[in-house]
Amino acid sequence: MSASPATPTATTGTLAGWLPKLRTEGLPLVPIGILVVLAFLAIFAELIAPYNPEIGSLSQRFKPPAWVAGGSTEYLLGTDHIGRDVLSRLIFGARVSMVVGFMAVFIAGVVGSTLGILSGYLGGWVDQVIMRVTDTWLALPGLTFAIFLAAIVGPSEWNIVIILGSVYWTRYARVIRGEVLSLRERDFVRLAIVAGCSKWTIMRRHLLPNVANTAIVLATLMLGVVVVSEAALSFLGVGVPPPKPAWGLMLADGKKGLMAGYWWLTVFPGVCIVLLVLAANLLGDWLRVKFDPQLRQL
Amino acid sequence: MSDALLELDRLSAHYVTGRGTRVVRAVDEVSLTLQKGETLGVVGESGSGKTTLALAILRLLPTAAKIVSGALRFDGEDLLAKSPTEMRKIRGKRIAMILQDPMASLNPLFTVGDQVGESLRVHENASRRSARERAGALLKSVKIPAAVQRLREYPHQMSGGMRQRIVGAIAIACEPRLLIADEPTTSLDVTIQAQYLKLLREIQREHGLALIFITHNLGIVARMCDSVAVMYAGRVIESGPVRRIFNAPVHPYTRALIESIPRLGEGPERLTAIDGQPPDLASLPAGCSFQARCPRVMDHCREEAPPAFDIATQHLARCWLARP
Amino acid sequence: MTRSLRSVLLVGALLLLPVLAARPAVAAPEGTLTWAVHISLAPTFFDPAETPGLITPFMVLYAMHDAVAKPMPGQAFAPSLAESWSLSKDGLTWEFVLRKSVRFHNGDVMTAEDVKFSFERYRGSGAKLLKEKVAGVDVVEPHRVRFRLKRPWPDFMTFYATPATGAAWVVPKKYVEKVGDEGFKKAPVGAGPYKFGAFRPGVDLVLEAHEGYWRKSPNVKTLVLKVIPDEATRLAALKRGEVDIAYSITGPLAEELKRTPGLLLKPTYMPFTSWLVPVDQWDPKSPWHDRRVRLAANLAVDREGINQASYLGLAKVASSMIPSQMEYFWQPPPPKYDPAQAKKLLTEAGYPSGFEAGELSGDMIYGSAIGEPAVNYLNAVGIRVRLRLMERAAYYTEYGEKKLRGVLYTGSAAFGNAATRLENYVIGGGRYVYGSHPDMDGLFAEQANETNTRVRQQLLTKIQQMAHERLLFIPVMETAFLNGVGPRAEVHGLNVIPGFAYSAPYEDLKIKKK
Amino acid sequence: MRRFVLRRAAYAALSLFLLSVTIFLFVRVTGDPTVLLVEPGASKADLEALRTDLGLDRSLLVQYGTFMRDLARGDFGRSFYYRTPVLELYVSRLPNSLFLAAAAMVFSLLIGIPSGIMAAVRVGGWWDRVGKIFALLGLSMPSFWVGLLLILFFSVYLGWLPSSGSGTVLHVLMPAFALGWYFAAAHMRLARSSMLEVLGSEYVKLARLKGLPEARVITKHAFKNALIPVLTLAGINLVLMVNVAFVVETVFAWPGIGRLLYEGIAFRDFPVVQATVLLGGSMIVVVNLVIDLLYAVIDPRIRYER
Repeated sequence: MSASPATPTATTGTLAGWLPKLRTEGLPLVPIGILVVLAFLAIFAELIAPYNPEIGSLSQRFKPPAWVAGGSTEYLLGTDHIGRDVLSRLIFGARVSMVVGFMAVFIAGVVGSTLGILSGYLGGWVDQVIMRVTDTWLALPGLTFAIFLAAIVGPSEWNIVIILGSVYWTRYARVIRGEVLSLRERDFVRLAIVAGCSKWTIMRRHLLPNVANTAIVLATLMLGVVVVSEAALSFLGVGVPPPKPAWGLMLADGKKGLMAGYWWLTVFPGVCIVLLVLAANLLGDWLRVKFDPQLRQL
Repeated sequence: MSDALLELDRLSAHYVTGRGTRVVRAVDEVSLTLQKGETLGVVGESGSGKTTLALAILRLLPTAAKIVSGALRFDGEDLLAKSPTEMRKIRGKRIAMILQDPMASLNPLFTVGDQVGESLRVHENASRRSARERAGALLKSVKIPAAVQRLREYPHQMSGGMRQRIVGAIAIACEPRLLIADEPTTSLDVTIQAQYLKLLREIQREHGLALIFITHNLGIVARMCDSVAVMYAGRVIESGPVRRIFNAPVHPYTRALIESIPRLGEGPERLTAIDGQPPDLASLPAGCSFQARCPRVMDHCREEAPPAFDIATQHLARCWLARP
Repeated sequence: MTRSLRSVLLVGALLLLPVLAARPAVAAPEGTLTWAVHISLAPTFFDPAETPGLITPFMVLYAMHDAVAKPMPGQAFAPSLAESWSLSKDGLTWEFVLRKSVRFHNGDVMTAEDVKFSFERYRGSGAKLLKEKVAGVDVVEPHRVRFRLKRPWPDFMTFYATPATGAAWVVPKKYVEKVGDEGFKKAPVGAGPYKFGAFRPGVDLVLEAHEGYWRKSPNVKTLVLKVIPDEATRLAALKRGEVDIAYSITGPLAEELKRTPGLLLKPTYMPFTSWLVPVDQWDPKSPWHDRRVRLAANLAVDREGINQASYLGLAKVASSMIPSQMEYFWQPPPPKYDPAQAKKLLTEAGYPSGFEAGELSGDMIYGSAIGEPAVNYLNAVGIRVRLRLMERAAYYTEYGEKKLRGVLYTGSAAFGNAATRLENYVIGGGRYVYGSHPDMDGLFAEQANETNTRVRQQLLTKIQQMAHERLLFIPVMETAFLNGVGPRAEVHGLNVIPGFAYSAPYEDLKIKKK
Repeated sequence: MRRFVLRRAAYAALSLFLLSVTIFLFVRVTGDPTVLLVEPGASKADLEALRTDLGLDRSLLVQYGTFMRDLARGDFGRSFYYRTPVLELYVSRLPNSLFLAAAAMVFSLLIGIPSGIMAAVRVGGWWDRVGKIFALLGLSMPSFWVGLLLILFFSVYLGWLPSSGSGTVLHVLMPAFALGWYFAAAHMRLARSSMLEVLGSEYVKLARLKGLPEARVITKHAFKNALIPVLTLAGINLVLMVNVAFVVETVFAWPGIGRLLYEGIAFRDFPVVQATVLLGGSMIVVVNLVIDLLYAVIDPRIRYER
């Protein structure tokens, strides 16, 4: 089996190693397409959205989508409980949800990876302190923690980012630490030590690029978890504060309408969340197989 | 050569990945012949296509790989024309193989008796009981003490040497005509290695089976084999009777290999006596694939790949130096 | 009717009882009614002594227990365990004549001792106040009890015999002393129309008819109060017929309920008002300091629109932050919706293009029903506020600590009267008071010591008028509590007792015959 | 080995101690329970009486001391809302939670294992895609939404299943599915990768070399081995399910630990929150400890699996 391409070679572990590969090996076009479209909506929301997403008129409430009896082309996807245009809210919601999702994952990733590298490489008391804190954090149910944080910092879009980021960094810390523990024993790290590189240089120049793959794959998977958690926080009433349009909030707000036949209030944001999470996960699975088919920590 | 047990005629097996953008020529135009009861050694560096060749013979290539051209005949039958079911009936029954890592070849969750008797049950419809009895006999034949009691044990309860013998027992269970052993001794220490090789030879003699011995250790080839094929970058670059190849190698690569065989008391054996790396099988250079490392490279080598030249009876070499 | 004659009749009735019971009982309770309840039932609800000043425990108390006097259909203080009562001329002694032959579920006869014991044992909301005012409780006769006040207190019955406290609800002294407080909560015994059946915390409470209830034997044999926290699920359970009455169904779900054939949408009304309070009005630099701005905000909110959208028009537009059913309530002129005038006022105040008004904070539970549309309306006239819904506990804690700025959205269903509301929200030193007007504080102090009800009414009216004129609040809604009733419940008991949110009296409930 | 076990146990105890401090402080800095146990607008006197009654008028240090002292005696205190011992509440809810989690795990594995195995056997094929997307859908849809859709379809529209509550097997189906589906993707992934790993293993190769029919290779030799890591993860997730089910529990009115905790948080019922978090945390810490130990036994390099 020595000629099998599945065998990881020395180069697959580095950033430089996979970049050209991404081009050559068949890209998952559908997930990338979805992400690009959503990003486009998020960036150009002002230009695309037909209405102000935060202001509606009570007289126009619960209008169904255009193709349903009673709907009009004025509101393509209908209106919500205070008469706001669902389409406009979805478009702006792409911005809020993606910003919340990506930023939370970014924060979790930066904090978790940093701690994971420090913990795994330095070992000793640093490892002890970081791992004990991580254990404690893990033992605290994530959403419980989120509710308390929400109560402390108060609700706002950015606070949700901070909350979700600080709930989910532990996943990174543990996985990255595990990765570093095995990297530490590899030749190139040993060589770097022998060559007299400082600890910081080794962590920055040798370990960081090598855990980047794992961190990126983890990020795509975490994005889904974070976006769904954002919705759960809204369900519990401590999510992105209304009237901001966030998909999770729309879903939680619209859940009452579901039983009342106003299906468009939850189906559209629900579909958006599903698309985003699915796309991120499919991309993540693809990347995971690309980087390391045997990677099992995720 | 009607007596030939196995014939490969310009057999090529390629890995196609990345939706057809990458073609790895793992086995390229390999021609070999193996007579009944004969032992053939296949040598080469890691990645030279030895294992792929073995799997191609069994038609057990990974899904990404395919036999793209050539002919493959076993006992006069065209293996490439066989249906998957027919092929399955050949595997284990008429052609058996011992894998690179016999230690990991046993399923940890089933008893030894179960695993040894399994081929018998599948290929010969043996009853549970007779499979068990015959498995006991097989273990005895590979010199496992207290064989009958061992049948009930799990692989993890046995020593490494014992596990290897069991893998051997599985291979010969249905009395195959051909046994392919893919570096079966790589993971063993030297004494056990010798014992195991001895056992293999005994098995071969007793059952009169042909053996393909895949290794990177020319020393073993010298001891075990009747003929040898040297592979480099997916091709057989030189093949012939062992004695001839060792005494008069033609290809510079073969020569280097032979020179690197450690003589007594000359330190550890290595097979990296030649500087440089083998080429990327997905983007082979024009001309000879060994050109970059060849000490006797010529201009012509960079232009055209050498065909197989007949040097003597059964001695072939793919090298412009051998051009008559 | 003389006493002796009555006892003869009673004995006769007792003798007849087995005979009556032996006949195919016409009125024997049968069937089961099931509720979908929106909050978790706690064992504290089984013990009137623990009544915490929320209306919810009364959902259970009305079934399991009975009070000396309690609100009943058409009567604010209906004689219940007491047949009658009187106040002495000096206004210092209330004497209650108790109903005889009332038995607790365990067979003990209810006596004056039990009433005294229950009062003294009471430790729920308002306990401190009651005990400050009441000098002592005397058992005059087995069925006659006297409450002696330290000073005349016209509000005595308001606190004693309404859901403001649970002090009038009577528990069996002997039994409680025997089993202790803990034992009582596990196996409560009362004098109400229903006996404790089974309780699974977080799941349900089962109550069985107490046929010997003094007022009448209940019609329905078993009551089941099921806890279903999510309102969409409550509606689903009602639609499927798993429950007969579902509490608290709001917004679009209420619309769906109204549309569903066979289901009835039934509002109830508690003393629950909601209002906006621009707490920045006390900051001279804030635009809210200007009365015209507050007036503009008051004109900007279309309360009727909110009512239609969130309460299907079943709530009442509030003109004051004090509920209209409360004692000493003064009715201000009804609020108007006039966005044009609001914009004009803003221009006059120097904000022709509106202003940044900061945050409008609210409790997330009520926030989306009223807060969200309110923010929508304020923004429409140029008062640019951002909604900030907070988790309930955090919100009230920060509100109490006066950490919140901008505009607050709040509401209260606390029992009491106009004075108690003003004390908490208007008068200096109140829990939720950011600033106050000394003249109003003065009037309030005056009324607190006033025994003459009329004078007190005048003083409190004055304070309410001043609050209205100075626009301390932007009252929004006297909220309705919307509930669903399924086809099996013929008599559902909703909105029968004024100001009570739940089904009651339970003994009157009836299942529809097929 | 013994020293290793002791050391890990000491770490676990340290984690729990940190957790107790964290949760103790968290509940206290984020809200005052007394404002929730009475109507907003209740009188000051009542609020103060309540504070005294609940012991909240004492200093934090004293409160913590009492908490730890009681804890040492196995007393988790009394719920502010229910006024009954928290441990009693917890124990009465635990069977429900375990039942829900077990049922959810059955669903999760029923979805995750076949789709993962099929995905591994037919990489890139139709089954791979459909199975993967079905499992991922569970991860992509917030469970409250899934729950409501289920109620709408199976209870209101079809009328087959009770909308909420507990008691019968019928009651558990929908919440278990909603909860289990969310975890299915994780099990699918692990089943897929572990099956792929097993399929690439020498013993599966040997099984093929023996000429066994492919079906036998997969069902006998690969499946069982691939299952081991999946079941390990399932064990861990079972504990997680007990502790994260509260959204599903709320939607389906399922009387489990999750709802107890959530209502505890909403009411700032300090003893309830402290007890549920600490007991749940202990479960997680113990599971992590067991995993660490298992890994130390299996793999001397000690790698981490979730």
